[in-house]
Amino acid sequence: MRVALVRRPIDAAALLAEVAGDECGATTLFVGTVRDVNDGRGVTGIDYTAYDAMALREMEAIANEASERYGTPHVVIEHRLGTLAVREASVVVAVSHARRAPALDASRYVIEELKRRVPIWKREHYLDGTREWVDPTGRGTAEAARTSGVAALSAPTPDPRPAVGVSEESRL
Amino acid sequence: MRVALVRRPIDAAALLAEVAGDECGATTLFVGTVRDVNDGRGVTGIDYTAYDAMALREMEAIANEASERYGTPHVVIEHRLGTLAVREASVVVAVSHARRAPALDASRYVIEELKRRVPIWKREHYLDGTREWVDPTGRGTAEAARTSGVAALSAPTPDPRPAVGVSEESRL
Amino acid sequence: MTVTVLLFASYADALGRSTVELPLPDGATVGDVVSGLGRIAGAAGRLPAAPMVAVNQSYASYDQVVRAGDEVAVIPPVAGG
Amino acid sequence: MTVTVLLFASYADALGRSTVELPLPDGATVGDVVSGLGRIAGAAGRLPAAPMVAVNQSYASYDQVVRAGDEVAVIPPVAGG
Repeated sequence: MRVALVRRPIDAAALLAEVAGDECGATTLFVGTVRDVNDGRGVTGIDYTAYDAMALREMEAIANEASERYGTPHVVIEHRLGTLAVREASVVVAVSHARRAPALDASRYVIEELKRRVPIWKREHYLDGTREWVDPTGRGTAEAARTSGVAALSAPTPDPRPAVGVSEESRL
Repeated sequence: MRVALVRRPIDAAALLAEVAGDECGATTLFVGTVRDVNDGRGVTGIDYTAYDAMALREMEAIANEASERYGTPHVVIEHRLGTLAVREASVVVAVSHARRAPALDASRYVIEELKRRVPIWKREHYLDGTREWVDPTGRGTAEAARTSGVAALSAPTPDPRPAVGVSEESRL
Repeated sequence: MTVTVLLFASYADALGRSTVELPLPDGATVGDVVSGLGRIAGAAGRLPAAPMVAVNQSYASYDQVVRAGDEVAVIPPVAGG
Repeated sequence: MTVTVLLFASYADALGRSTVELPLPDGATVGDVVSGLGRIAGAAGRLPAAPMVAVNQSYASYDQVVRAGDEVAVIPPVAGG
């Protein structure tokens, strides 16, 4: 098991080799890549930034959870930070297991939890030269909230700490 | 989209590159490998053999089905034939898609259908020097049927042609 | 007519050959092919009762009619992947 | 006590800085940190009403008490992967 934040291209083939084991019949690789369109806007690249120390802790927690839930020590996660071009890999998740079903399940668990919990952010570069932080919650950026007059910091009702396992339920 | 039966090692990294696309945000690789134990017996290698022409037709059909169901042209399947050692890859499925959920679903669809429909067989080599054809249905090999006295060829009630989509339901 | 039946893997091992030339009446079905296989010399008890069969590289039901020139194959439980 | 609050990504851009030194009474909670951030010069309206907060690199509820030396961070909606 290993997790890392890297500032160079991710070597997917190396991760594939890293999780190999004589007892493993199935290996899965999930590769997240920069795509050229998001929400209908042309994208030329993405800056990834993180709260490094906490991101690593969450990635480690996720790898541990996947390892325990699905019963394999062979879980590796690398996430890249910095500025990436279209087609470049931002994240690679490698899992191997004796059996294919838990290998596939573990891979999905890791990427869903990563997207839900790990404090990494991306700012997309658009064809028109603008750049914007992506808010997958769709609740709007701080800027959007400001310009639309949404009041600041008045109602302390945060998102609760997300319960582990929500994403697994949502897969059913 | 491409499917192939090969008699040399499968280059997983090449397949990963082959399915890349500017519009793709998620790429999944499923790698089936020879493991050192099956049903509690030590395995040293596996012979893979196929009804080549029909196997290719079924693999093509599966790739087409995955492509249409999940909405991506980027589906590649390679299956290796011949004698493989422990850790060697027998099959690699590569899929890429704009979004991760259909990429993961398509990958699972392909490997489940491949295992259910494609006429490929494997003979395991065991530590004790014996070799045996693997029957994943658990109904016993022809040899097992013969020695246990199960009557031959008297009741023409074959497995019906498996309905496409069964494996998808079984994932729910 | 005579139909060539392809055998693979454990079935080929069980019968000690990879093809069988099977004489069949016109209008014979896949079921008749399976029954016919059971009557060839040395085959009794060596194949399961109701194996999967493919005609022209597609899985076929037992009531499908077989024609001269069809590629017929008996398919052991598949184990790819 | 004074707590250093870390800001990231869109929140750091919104306030034009990546840390804020926030004076807080003893026994202050995460909720007090959020309220306190809203009162610093230039912050009004620039952050959402109820952002996620982490204390010592773990997500924290608003009633969690903050202690001197804690690493407190305001977490924009995450977008890794």
